Amino acid sequence: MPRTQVERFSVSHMQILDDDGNADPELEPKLTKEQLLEIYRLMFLARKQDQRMLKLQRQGRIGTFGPCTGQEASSIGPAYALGDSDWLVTAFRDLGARLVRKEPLINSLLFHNGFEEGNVVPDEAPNVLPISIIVGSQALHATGIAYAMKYRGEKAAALTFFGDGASSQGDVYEAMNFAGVWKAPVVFICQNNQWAISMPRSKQTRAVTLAQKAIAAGIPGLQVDGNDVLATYAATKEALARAYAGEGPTMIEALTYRLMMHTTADDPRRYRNEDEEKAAWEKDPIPRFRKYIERKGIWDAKKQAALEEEIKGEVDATVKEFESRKDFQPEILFDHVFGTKHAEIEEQRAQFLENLKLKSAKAE
Amino acid sequence: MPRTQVERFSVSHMQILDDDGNADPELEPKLTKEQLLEIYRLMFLARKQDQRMLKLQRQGRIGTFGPCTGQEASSIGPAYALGDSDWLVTAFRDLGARLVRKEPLINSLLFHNGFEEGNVVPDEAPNVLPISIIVGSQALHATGIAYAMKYRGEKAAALTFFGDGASSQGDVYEAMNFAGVWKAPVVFICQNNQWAISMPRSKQTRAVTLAQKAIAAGIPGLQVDGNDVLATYAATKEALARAYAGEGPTMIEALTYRLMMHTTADDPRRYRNEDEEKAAWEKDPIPRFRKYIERKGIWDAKKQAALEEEIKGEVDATVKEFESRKDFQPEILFDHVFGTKHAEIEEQRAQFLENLKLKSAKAE
Amino acid sequence: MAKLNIVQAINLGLDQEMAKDDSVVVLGEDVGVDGGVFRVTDGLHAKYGEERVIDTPLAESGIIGTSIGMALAGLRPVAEMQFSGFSYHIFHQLEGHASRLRQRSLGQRTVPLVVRMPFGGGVRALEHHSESREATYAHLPGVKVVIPSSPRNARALIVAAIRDPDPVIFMEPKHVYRAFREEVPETEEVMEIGRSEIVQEGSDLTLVAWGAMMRPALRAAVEVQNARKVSIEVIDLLTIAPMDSHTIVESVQKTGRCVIVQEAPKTLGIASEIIARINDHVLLYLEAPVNRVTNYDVVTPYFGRELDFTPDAGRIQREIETTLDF
Amino acid sequence: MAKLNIVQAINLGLDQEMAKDDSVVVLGEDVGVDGGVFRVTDGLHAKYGEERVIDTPLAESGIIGTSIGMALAGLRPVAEMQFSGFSYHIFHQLEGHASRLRQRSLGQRTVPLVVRMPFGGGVRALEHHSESREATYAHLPGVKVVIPSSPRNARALIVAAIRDPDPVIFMEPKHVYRAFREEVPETEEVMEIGRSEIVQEGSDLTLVAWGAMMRPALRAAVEVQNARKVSIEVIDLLTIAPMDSHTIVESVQKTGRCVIVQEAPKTLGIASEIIARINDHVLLYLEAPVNRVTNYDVVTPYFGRELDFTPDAGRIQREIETTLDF
Ligand SMILES: Cc1ncc(C[n+]2csc(CCOP(=O)(O)OP(=O)(O)O)c2C)c(N)n1
Ligand SMILES: Cc1ncc(C[n+]2csc(CCOP(=O)(O)OP(=O)(O)O)c2C)c(N)n1
Ligand SMILES: [Mg+2]
Ligand SMILES: [Mg+2]
Repeated sequence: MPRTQVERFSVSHMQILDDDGNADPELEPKLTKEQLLEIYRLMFLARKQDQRMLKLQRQGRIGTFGPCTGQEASSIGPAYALGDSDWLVTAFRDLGARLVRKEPLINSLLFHNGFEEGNVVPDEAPNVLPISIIVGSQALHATGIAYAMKYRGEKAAALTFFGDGASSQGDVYEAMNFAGVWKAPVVFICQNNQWAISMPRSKQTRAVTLAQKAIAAGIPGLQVDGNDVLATYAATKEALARAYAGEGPTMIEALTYRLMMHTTADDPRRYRNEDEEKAAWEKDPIPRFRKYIERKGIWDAKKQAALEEEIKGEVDATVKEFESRKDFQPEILFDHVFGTKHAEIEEQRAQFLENLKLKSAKAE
Repeated sequence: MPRTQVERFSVSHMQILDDDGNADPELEPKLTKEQLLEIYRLMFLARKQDQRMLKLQRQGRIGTFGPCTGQEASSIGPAYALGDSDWLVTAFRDLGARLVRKEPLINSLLFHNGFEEGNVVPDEAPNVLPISIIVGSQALHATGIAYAMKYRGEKAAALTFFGDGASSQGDVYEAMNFAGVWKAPVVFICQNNQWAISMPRSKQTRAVTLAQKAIAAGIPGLQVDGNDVLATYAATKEALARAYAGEGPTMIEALTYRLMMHTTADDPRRYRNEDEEKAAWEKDPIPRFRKYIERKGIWDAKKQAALEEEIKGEVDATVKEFESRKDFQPEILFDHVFGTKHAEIEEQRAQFLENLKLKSAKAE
Repeated sequence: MAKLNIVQAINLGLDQEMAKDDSVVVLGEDVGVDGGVFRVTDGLHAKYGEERVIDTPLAESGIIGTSIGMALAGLRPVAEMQFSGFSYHIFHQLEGHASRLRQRSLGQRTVPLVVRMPFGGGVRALEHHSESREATYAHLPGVKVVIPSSPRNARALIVAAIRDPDPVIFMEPKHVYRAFREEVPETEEVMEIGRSEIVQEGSDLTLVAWGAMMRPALRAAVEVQNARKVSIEVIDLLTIAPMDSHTIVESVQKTGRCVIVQEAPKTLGIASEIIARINDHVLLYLEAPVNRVTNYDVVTPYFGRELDFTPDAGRIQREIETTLDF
Repeated sequence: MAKLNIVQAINLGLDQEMAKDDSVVVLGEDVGVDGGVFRVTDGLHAKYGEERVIDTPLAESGIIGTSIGMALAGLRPVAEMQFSGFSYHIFHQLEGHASRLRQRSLGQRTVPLVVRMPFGGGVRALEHHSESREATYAHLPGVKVVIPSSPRNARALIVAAIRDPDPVIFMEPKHVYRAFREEVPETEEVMEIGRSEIVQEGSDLTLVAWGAMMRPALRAAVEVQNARKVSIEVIDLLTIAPMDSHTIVESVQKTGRCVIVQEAPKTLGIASEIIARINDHVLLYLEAPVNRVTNYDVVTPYFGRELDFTPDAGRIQREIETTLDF
């Protein structure tokens, strides 16, 4: 009685695909051939768009962005598990997930060229929120959305992504704690890519896993191989099933690696060594998954070549469309300060237009 | 390999004194007779001052305050474990701990009558910070202080108190996480008194214990019987030893009960039932400890009567002194906006004094 | 038609809107079973249940961050900050999200959120229970800030705030929560957000105030009018942001003199902005400097000294006279 | 004497103070090994070690909350917010503690803390990387706010901030971080906090600006002076709070006309307070309304549209002329 163990916890790690593309037969999710190829295509598309954006950025044709290369499995697997009514609440490195949810490719260019138009999604992508830059803050929105789903009795959940750095933010803790109390249908995915700009994971917290952060909120936590798209998919599916069943939130730590710079404004050579990067490239999620579909006999070099061609075409066409866009009215920002009209804002709009006229008159 | 346990954790609970005042011989801390009696005296003093303050408040002679009755063991045990160089960083319900650290009794009256003078401590109480009202925010200060101690190589630690409600605040999580990373010498004491105003502990978090919040920060966490002053003392001593030895922070959840209203502005009958309160009174920490010292043969009814007399005298004298204080210059607030002189503040001081003069002229 | 105080009037508005629209939910610390520490949400938990009147964990950023999510998903959350002094934890959620999501998405996402918070002094409470920081919120584009001053306008404004498509900070002058009663009609009354009100017409001086300062301001106006042959136009600001410059500017154009009463510290308070707008539009009509009667730029005093710092009717009266005599 | 840009000048100031006083510690996200995302702390980690140049976990409230603790315990922390847009998480720690501990303890406890943060637009970065919200901090009694505009005053002000006994928000105009170089003496230079500087004397109009707006303001002044026979007095505000009304008021008393340039949105910006102080002290000397050239009250635009909104030399010039012609 004087000193007794009152609670016990553990953190598990899940992996389905091994490095050679062999899947654990017991855990392998039931995905059709079409689904597997769709996932592969999305991963490939995200990678190629990332590479193109890096070029565009270097040429000054778009602004700073945070490449997602290396995190295709940790981003796309979970998003692919979502149902149509579920919500996606992302940070800034989730091109993959956003493409899964049918956000147009061009949005990534518009957004990173400094236009709010890049946040507007079409009807096919109804429950995709704009990119959230304030690290960790969006996790709370997911909890609130999930509460609303539950309140209305909808069979829907919210999925939110955040990074290893974000796991240090009070907001993320509060989001998990509120979700726990409310049994809100949320899936929290921490993409632990080992770095928060220059901060290695080990300096972010003394916790050995990030999955154990779930214990503080009294909710289930799990670690998965984040470069294994079958694992990220399956773990999310399981978490969603719990969510739909009214069993509340789950946190998943997806172990992955940020293969590129933090953003194009960053130079990783200042703080990490190339050996580490090289080793991480060995675990690139795309070849691993490719081996799997090749083993399954549904993929080969010819199909690969065709896909590369096709995606190049898609990316090219998107860039072209992007560069032809000229419809950015500056004054529309006055339309979206409020949902109601106010004299002060309208007077300022008039002054703004007047100033713009005088400015361009002078420029001519 | 596909699904493996990677980490295991547990939460222990410690109790030394049983309900009848018998101590577990293995865990019983080595305290001298004088120390035991000093602890008892402090617990008793805190209780009596609390009761007197309640009367004063009801008579309109002081403002709102949060009674500490019931939490004497969870507050005094830890504070009693501190060394002279350690820092005390409290919330608003820690009269007991503050008295241990030699804050004058009158401060509680000055503070709760709306005068900053109640925060000024004498030289005998060097490392006691003013009461912190913003729930949870002070935990970060403790981590920062502890960092400073470590940075300067001093053998000193910071001890901070917060409540079960506070455990939901991002600040508390961040404080523990930073302390973990820094191996800062802090002892975090969560006084889980089961209520945060009207919110029962069970609605604050789905976590079964609050001690498990430590796991998220990767630091040791322990639950103790917070009505057992030997346990709170011993657990804190142990944590301090770790802190001094450079082994970093510890979190302790002290299970206790808020026997009175949240503050004098609160009416607990709106949200909790009297049976629960009655049951909690059965576990009052003061009689439990009294049984212990009686069993030890160092206390008896006569000594008790003498102590009651003495403490009544001390409290009476303090109230008298408090009510004779008239030295509250309003304009001194202008002295403490900044540590440097600024024209704008000085001009406002002059206006203030002018206005005060005109106001009192009119009042006469 | 019942005579209600401000607490009861807000409670009535909340109740009626909840009855009408089940997307309205109330959340915060102690708002449920306890009915709120000031009892503003009293009875709602019993009536609408714990799913709609949510006692949250103790974390303000959590309350507002999740409210933003609820609003994005179609609910109309009315969140309570127990005291405005504990609302600063939410600043990044307001600045970074609530105020921006409409523009960020060019109108596709909206955050119809009400954040209620009692503010201001006068209740002899602990530290952090007496500031007046409406200016902090009013400086944020995309956020509306309203402050009622009476039971009737409190009810009409809370209804407007709940129906408003944007985040509204609804600041409740707790000093007058129960100071007086007023007839509040049972039937719907909605007050337009973005409008000030001329509560007394006059031609010699414009007196602007809001919230709890309305009462000393009106008292001072009466005193001055009793003492001299002048008439004072009194404006209740009601909406702090976006501000209704028009009403003030027009009044000052007529009177040529203006006194503004502000409970908040002097520097960068609402009064500064009002002066700037008078300067912008009607400088040449001024017959005296605009006079601001404010708190001082000191850290908010504990309640023992608080009243020495807060503008009172006597000081306002003196400043009105100084301005008239200028 | 070396020619330095603002980044290098602040770095020099930090370095020299650290060398002198080992109670000075630097902390923040990426300030150590990486030297800060703008390289302001470059080299300090290598020189002073990880105990004094601390790469913190990613949590702003954590950074400032722990810094307050360090300051209470006798250190002199210089904390970095990576961008001012992420500084709102700290508002409750600033409002509730840093600004108050001195008064709370009647001088027994002090918080000699510097919070550095790059602010303002012009770097084509993502959302939250371009606001100018100095007014939000300047409204807090007990907090000092300074904004340098050149390498030399940046160095002299960072040194003053570190030595100051109070919390100082040190806002760095990142648009001009590397825009130009200036000779910065090796030897100690300290600039008094609480003083503005007349950078150009003149008699026809007072032009007030601060931070990155100094450059377009000065350009506009030159243009106007070239075009007409007028002389413009230009004031660099430097300390935002507590504000040096005196210098401005005296100048306006002389010139009778004033234009204020502000990168922040219009409502409740620093310009409003300056106007209020001119009103308080020298209203009768004004020959034209004080003219504020500011951003608009819209949510800070993404960078694609940012420049259309920010005051530029052309607009400032036009407003100077309007004011002269009034
Ligand atoms: C609240 C906040 N603080 C600081 C930043 C600047 N910042 C942007 S990303 C980043 C690191 C994020 O690390 P992590 O959460 O691991 O995500 P990753 O970049 O690795 O995807 C920082 C510090 C920010 N965007 N928000
Ligand atoms: C940040 C903040 N939010 C709200 C409050 C109002 N408040 C004061 S005490 C309290 C409950 C605290 O509960 P707990 O942490 O369990 O401490 P206890 O009162 O039980 O000692 C609340 C909500 C506050 N002081 N600070
Ligand atoms: Mg990361
Ligand atoms: Mg409690």
